[in-house]
Amino acid sequence: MTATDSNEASGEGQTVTREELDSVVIRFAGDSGDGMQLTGSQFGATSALMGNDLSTFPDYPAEIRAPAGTTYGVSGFQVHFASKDVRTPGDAPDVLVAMNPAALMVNLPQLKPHGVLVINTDAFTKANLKKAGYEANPLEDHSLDAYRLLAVDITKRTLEAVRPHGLSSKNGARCKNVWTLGLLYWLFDRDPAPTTQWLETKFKKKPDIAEANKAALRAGHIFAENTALPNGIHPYTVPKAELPKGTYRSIDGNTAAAYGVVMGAKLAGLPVMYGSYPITPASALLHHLAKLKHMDVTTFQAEDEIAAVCSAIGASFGGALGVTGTSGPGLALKTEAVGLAIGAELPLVIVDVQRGGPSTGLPTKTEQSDLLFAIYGRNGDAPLPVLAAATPGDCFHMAVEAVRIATQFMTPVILLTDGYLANGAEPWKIPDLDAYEPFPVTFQTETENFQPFAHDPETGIRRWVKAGTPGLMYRTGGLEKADGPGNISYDPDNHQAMTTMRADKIARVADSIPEAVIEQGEATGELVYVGWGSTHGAITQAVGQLLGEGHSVSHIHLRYMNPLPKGLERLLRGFKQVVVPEMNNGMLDKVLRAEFLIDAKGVNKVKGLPFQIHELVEDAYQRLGVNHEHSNVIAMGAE
Amino acid sequence: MTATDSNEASGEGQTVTREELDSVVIRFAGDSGDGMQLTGSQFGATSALMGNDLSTFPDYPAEIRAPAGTTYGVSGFQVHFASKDVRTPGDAPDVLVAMNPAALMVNLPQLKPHGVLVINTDAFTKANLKKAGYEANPLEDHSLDAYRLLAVDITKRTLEAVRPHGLSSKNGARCKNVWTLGLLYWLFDRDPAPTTQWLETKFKKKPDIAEANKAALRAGHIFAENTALPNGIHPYTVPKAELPKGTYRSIDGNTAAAYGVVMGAKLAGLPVMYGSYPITPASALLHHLAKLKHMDVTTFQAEDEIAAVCSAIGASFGGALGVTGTSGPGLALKTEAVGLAIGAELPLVIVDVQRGGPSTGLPTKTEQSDLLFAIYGRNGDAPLPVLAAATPGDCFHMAVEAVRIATQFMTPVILLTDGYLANGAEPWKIPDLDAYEPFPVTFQTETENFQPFAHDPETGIRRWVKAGTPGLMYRTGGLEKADGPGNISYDPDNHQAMTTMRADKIARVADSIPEAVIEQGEATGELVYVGWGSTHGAITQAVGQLLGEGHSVSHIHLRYMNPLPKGLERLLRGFKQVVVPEMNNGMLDKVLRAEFLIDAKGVNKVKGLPFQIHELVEDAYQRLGVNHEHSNVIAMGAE
Amino acid sequence: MNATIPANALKKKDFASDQDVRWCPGCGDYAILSGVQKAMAEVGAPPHQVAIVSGIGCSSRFPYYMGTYGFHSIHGRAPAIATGVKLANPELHVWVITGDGDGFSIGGNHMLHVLRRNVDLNIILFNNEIYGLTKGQYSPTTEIGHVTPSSPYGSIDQPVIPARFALGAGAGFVARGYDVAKELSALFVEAHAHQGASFVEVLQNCVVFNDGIFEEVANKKTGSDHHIWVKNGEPMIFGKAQDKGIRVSPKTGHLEVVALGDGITEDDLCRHDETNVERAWDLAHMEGGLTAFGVLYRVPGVAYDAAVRQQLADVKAQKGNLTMEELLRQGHTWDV
Amino acid sequence: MNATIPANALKKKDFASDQDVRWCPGCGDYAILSGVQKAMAEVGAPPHQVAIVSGIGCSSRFPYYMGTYGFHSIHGRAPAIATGVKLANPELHVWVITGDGDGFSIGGNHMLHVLRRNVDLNIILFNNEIYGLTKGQYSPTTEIGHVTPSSPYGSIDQPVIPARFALGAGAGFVARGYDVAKELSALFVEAHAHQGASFVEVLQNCVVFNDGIFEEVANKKTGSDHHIWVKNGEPMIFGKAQDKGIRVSPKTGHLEVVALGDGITEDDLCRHDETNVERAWDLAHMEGGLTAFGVLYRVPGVAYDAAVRQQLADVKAQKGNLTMEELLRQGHTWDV
Ligand SMILES: Cc1ncc(C[n+]2csc(CCOP(=O)(O)OP(=O)(O)O)c2C)c(N)n1
Ligand SMILES: Cc1ncc(C[n+]2csc(CCOP(=O)(O)OP(=O)(O)O)c2C)c(N)n1
Ligand code: SF4
Ligand code: SF4
Ligand SMILES: [Mg+2]
Ligand SMILES: [Mg+2]
Repeated sequence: MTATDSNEASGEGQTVTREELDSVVIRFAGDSGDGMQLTGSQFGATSALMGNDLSTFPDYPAEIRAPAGTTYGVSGFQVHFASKDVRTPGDAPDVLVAMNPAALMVNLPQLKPHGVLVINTDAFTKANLKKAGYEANPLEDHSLDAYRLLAVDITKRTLEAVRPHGLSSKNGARCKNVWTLGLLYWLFDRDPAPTTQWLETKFKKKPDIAEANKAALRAGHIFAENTALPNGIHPYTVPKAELPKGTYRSIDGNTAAAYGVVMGAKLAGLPVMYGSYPITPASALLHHLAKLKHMDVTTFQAEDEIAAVCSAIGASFGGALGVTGTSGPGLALKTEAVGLAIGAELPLVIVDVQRGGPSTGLPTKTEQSDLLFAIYGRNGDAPLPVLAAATPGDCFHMAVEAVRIATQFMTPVILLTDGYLANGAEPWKIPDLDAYEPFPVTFQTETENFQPFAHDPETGIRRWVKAGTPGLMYRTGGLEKADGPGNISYDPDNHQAMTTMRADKIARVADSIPEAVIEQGEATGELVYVGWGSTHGAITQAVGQLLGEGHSVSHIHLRYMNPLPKGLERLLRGFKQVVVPEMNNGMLDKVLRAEFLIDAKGVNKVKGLPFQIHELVEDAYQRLGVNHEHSNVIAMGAE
Repeated sequence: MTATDSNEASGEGQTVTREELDSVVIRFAGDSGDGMQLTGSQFGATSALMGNDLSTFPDYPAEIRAPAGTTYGVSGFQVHFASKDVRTPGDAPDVLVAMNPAALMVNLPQLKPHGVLVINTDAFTKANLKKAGYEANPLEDHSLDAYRLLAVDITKRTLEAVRPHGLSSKNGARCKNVWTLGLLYWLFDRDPAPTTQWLETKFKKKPDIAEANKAALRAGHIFAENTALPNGIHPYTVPKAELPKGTYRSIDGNTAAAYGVVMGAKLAGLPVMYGSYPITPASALLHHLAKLKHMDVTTFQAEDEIAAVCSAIGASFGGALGVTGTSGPGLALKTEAVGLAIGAELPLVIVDVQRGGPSTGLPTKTEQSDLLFAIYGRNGDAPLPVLAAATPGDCFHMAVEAVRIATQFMTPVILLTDGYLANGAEPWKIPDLDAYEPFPVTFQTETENFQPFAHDPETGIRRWVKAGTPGLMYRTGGLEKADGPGNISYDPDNHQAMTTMRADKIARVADSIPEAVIEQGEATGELVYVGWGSTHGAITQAVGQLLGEGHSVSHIHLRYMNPLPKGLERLLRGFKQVVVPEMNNGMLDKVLRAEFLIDAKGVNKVKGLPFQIHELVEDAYQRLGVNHEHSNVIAMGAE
Repeated sequence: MNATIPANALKKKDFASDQDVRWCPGCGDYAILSGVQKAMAEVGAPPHQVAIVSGIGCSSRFPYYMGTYGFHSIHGRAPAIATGVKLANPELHVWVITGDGDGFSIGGNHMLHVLRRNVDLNIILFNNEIYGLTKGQYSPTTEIGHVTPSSPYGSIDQPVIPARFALGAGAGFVARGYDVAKELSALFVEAHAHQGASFVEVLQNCVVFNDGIFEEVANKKTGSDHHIWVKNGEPMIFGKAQDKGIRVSPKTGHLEVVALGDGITEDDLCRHDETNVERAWDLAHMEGGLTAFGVLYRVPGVAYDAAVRQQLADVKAQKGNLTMEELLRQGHTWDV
Repeated sequence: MNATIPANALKKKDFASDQDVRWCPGCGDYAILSGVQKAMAEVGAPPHQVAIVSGIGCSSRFPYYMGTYGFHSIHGRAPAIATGVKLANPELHVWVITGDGDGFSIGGNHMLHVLRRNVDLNIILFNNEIYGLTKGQYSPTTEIGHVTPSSPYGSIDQPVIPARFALGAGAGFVARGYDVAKELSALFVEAHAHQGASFVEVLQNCVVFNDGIFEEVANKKTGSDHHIWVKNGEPMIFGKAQDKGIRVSPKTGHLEVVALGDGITEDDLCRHDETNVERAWDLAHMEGGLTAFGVLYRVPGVAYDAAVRQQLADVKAQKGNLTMEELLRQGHTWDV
């Protein structure tokens, strides 16, 4: 948290002096059953409503509810809120809320020096300490002395607060996350009203639970207000950020991608048929779309990913927009069918929400390791466009783009997002929808001289025929087709021509996408970071910092991975060093090297976690030969 | 056919003057039902027995028996036999046997100028001519005048010959391919005895058919002997080739790969469990292995490719050598499970017999378009070794290598072959099996301090544990595993370490394979062709010719595609131009460019057909700036 | 929806494409093709309202020969693709053509799921008990002991019985015919009429790789003694001389073949009840070399696609249309 | 092969691994785990001769908790992997653990094929009628109308009935139990004893996403009125007061629930015959809220893996061993 100024703020009826901070990172951590995801997202939503810029990062185990008290069962949620531009959930938390010893064990190493530590003492039992791997109770052995400790028996306080509402003590204790939220709301000057409302809606059918939670929220708030805070902890406030004018909402990547698909379909004038099979972290795409039956969206929960993609291909054959979404292992199963869509020249949108691999890997962790698979992962010469969203909100726009390219170029398109984008939320300025140029699909209806696989000589694109159209009955499939009539053809020259046509068509997508640009920094210089996907935030903040320090660093961010945008080579050649930060073991660097024969290097992090800003800053220091000790301005003082 | 000398040869009792040729290319072409595959392979087998070097190329439609008389139903088989080194089935045939108008229509364009044309006149009916797309009968309109035509009513002659054996005229007419074979045997001085024997074995249970065929063979032979041959056609002979001493057999790539797997398993001391699902052109791997139940080979015809690869993985878990074979669409289905084998660090051999793509593509045609899919085609960072066989016989050796690497490095390995290698046959010197160094697997049995995922600190390889071993019970799977104990681990640093370990392990395979070498030409120079897989023959012959003409051209052939062999970069840097001929739209060139930042260029042919020698020679002329007209020595004179 | 046009306006040939049929001469597929074309002409669905989806196999080349919409897709996936076609365009009559390999080997899962979901598809399984297109390996319906290139010492896999599988999967319409049966096109007409998934197994002769395996059952001379065509409500009589029948065994409660006469009369025979799933189970696999043809099982039900459309309509009716603007502004928003 | 070691030498805890069990507190999976461990101790298979293969799902985490060999593989593919394990190492007792999603959604095809081939695997389907691990979407066994994240307006897919599917697939052993049943481990012992594929469906409570759906059937108080445990050869009586039973309806020939008394005695009831597939069909899905537990169906048969081994032995016996050298020199060779 970065202190700026002190000001006066008024708590409930009482005047409080609040220290003004321009940025705070809080991590909520507890058992899977402790409701940390809810707590964190409520804190985020409230902060967004209060005008902060923010970024959030949920980090939870693959088990639904791992056994209580274990380190692998710890569920975390980090919120970074600020009065300035925020692009990442923050490197190290300023505040750690640890609901039990395991949460402390796992998360303390990341807490900033002298950071604020909120602890539920009730959970620090012998058994829990042992489960977490503590030999001694850290609350007693002074090992936490370096932090600003706020140790409260949260369970007890919560039970006191909810007692009037007649909950069992088991149910009552469940409200302790909300009590804690109340405490932090007071501490950081958040308005509890939106959460109160949210509780009322959520527990509409269980009014006693709603009331108990509301009481807990109030009680936590009041507790903070009335308690002498330990040394070094003051009430804080984080003023509004200066954001572009507009109406905002909070959005995560899966919601944005789902809505983007619907938006794209509207622009194309098509109904959506979304065929999918649940898989973490992509399932929410299905959940969101399943709710939109009144928006010409049909969802089909298929028996597996193969059936999912096949149903989408069938839908495209039938004249709807076929869409499917999945994550790595599911993409693996779809590869054969994607080849069919390429051969049949049918539109298809595939959203791949990447997660840690190989194989089942780290299902709930983020990674960018499907890039080469997306580009090259099909038998035969089977090119297709690959796009990548950079931020949660960008998923909306890139999904629209995926629909545009799929329908305009009669091709499957893979849109890459990842677990971090999918689950991370940010305040999102609702875009001006009228600014989107429609790209209506005009189906073939002309029966005269009809040839289902006649290709526009300029573009190599065939016209879409909706099965069911009178007079245009045609047959298609996965065998090579005669250019024009589309009948099966084993003719050698035809196969060569069709292969070239398919490759050229995808290459020409580059004509319809924005040229490459420098997002930050000068057009030429010492070092350029070329990012793609969710590394956007970390690179932006790191390059921002480096530029502020006067270094020659620039930032290019790719949203179109295949074909690459025009002008990229020229831009890259403007720099002595081309460096590609990726959450994989080196992929985009390979593509750039092969394409441009430029000695692109990778900065690779394969930990299931997004880059931290300091990691990139330090990488840059090293590449720029900057003395590290000297320049280390990144550890933002807590006081 | 290249004439060398004339000599005297004795036909049945009669002395014939035969022109000596050092190389002849014959293409047999007819309806799918005309038995052209049998005819061609008999001709090849006989020539091999007679000491020629040879190469064959079957080319048939995907339909089992396409309607008679259609051009798309034409089945072809090309034999190239010679008294010198032969590496390809030959560019243009010297002799075309056309059993019907469709066969003529499809194949005539490839026949050499002034080539020999053997035609079955009986099939040149109005209906057949029309089906083939002829407006006039080419036998009558002088359009064949440029060729040396031998037009015979083969059907009639055959029926006469088989009449004594009481076959229906339908069955009798079926012998016309064998009659034709007899004719060609006389013409090219082949010994009919091996075919006679073969007929006897094949039709052991139908002696009347055997006798009829033998009669037809004899009749064709006698006909040729006794007929005044048309102008320009003489009896020929092709002397023995000078081949290295040894025992030879004919082998195609699928047989060689199947036997290589068994050989590898013997060297490893393991039983084979081959799980597969039939797919063209890989099915014969299953057929061959299914016959070897007395060689510790279990075959499992699975319900699909997913079950096939999974059964092989299960077998490896159980301590057998799990092997699976398939072609492109099947490889697509296996990708998810291959990732599992990588994560579980289990040996697995995957043979991919490539065919024309994308999707179902051209199932019976050859292509090399799965290379990038093999290297990159899995979700997550999932590296594995990829090998490629260069010739049919080489499939044996490379399959042994695949087994060696899989078992020694505890990894899945993909061995790439293709339809051309799989079906093409060549005389093969049976290797000295004792020269193969055994690489026996030693399973883990030590229970003390047992850690199933303990990795050798030097090599990063874990020990193979055979499920069923007392005291070593362990659990594995697709989730990320803790380095050492192998329990599920979501730890960020562990994931990074394991990802790096997996990548390094595969990179280290390069230490155990031969260094890159120049196969032909100087170590430095103007132009190097870098080939892989079945382009070996065409590149070898083309470079041989170019070297003969004094050009600065060399040839490197890769059998290890990932990791690349050591020393390759140094070799490549010795040439001004690095050119990669591939039967795909450009793949290995991408790999070389990314790896070495060398401006490798592609010569790409995507026609479902192997390269012809002259195509590469002409490519070289262009790149070398040689005057094309002047140097065109490739059209081998028919006379 | 069954958009039809006046009877007799459409002829069989209106359902033929301009492509040469590329099956082996004598292949049973020709007769099935003819049966489907005849049935389509009879039900009067205009060709542009028909879509035929197939997988891979000899049988799966079928769509090329139909003058309708056709999708020759990938191996085993036709039911899934067909589901998408039907969901996108409910006006279409969607047929699935598949083989014993395509539909029951690689495609078994999709078969299970379209049947249990009851998607309104007409599914024809060409059962030749062999993989034709890949040249004769045994299939999941091949009898034990069969020698093929992949089972040189005889296959040891117990075959699946397609009609029983379909019943186990919860199918609402299960029928069986054979390639050259004159009754075949009538069976397709019934399949077409059924709302929901209709499963029709057709025994089909592969002249090249499995010639004659159904000879006894399908042969003009001997067939009638080895098969029975069941008709709803009618007694189960068969035999060239109509001298045999099927009754419920008083001992076991199951169907058994009996000879008429000797005290057993038509009244003792079982009357076919299409809605009786246990009888269908018995009929699906009779002992003693008898094969039952006809509609073995049929119960009405709600087609999946109809339920999908209903739900779309209900939500729309209940909530009205939602615009994109409204969607994005749902929930908490705030102005800056 | 059933290598056993002296009874009682092995204890339940010998089959536990050192890993913490990571299911939600109260999950039915705990009871099933305990049942399997108990059964294994009872049959006395040493832990190193047991391999447990699973797919993906909450249920599929099972192998981690067993002190045996374990393979937590990929979604839906456990039967195929298990087939390979068994073929490679026939000494192993191979168990397949799967869920209603893993085994019947994505994995339905492999399930079909191991059942029809009759591979000697013991398959336990954890049926909680939901996708647990992915947080509560409806599964192929979920009842129509269920509201889940992926069916916010109620699911419209007709569910599959696992036991009927298994029968349709040709399974030779079909049983059913529920998570907290005391009889459960005995059922696993039976499954273990059966040669060939044994299919055991276990109704399992998911406390988080589908709590209480089997409450009526599995509850200690009410259960006995809503379920029946069938035993071979014994009359089908049930009810807390043993006052209800199942008989063959004289009208329809099918099983029906009747109250004892009022002229109906035990003698009128159906005696369970494990080998009667039609009865098993009826029992698999009884009308009127009754659920049948126990071994519904069991017939002896040749296990696929046994047949494979037999064929390997036969060919070896007949042809002798073939060396590599001999193999390469088979057929035409010539010397240069
Ligand atoms: C993914 C994939 N695997 C395998 C094949 C090869 N293949 C094509 S058709 C076929 C079996 C066909 O059998 P069936 O469905 O019975 O059709 P039939 O030819 O007998 O009519 C197989 C294995 C393929 N095309 N794609
Ligand atoms: C290829 C693939 N697709 C999807 C998933 C996501 N996934 C994991 S478990 C599961 C369903 C589990 O349901 P079930 O088998 O019933 O197990 P339960 O959790 O209910 O025990 C799904 C869809 C995956 N891991 N892999
Ligand atoms: S191989 Fe058999 S099934 Fe295929 S077309 Fe020929 S006869 Fe018909
Ligand atoms: S989510 Fe359900 S099935 Fe999964 S562990 Fe929890 S209670 Fe069990
Ligand atoms: Mg078949
Ligand atoms: Mg479940």
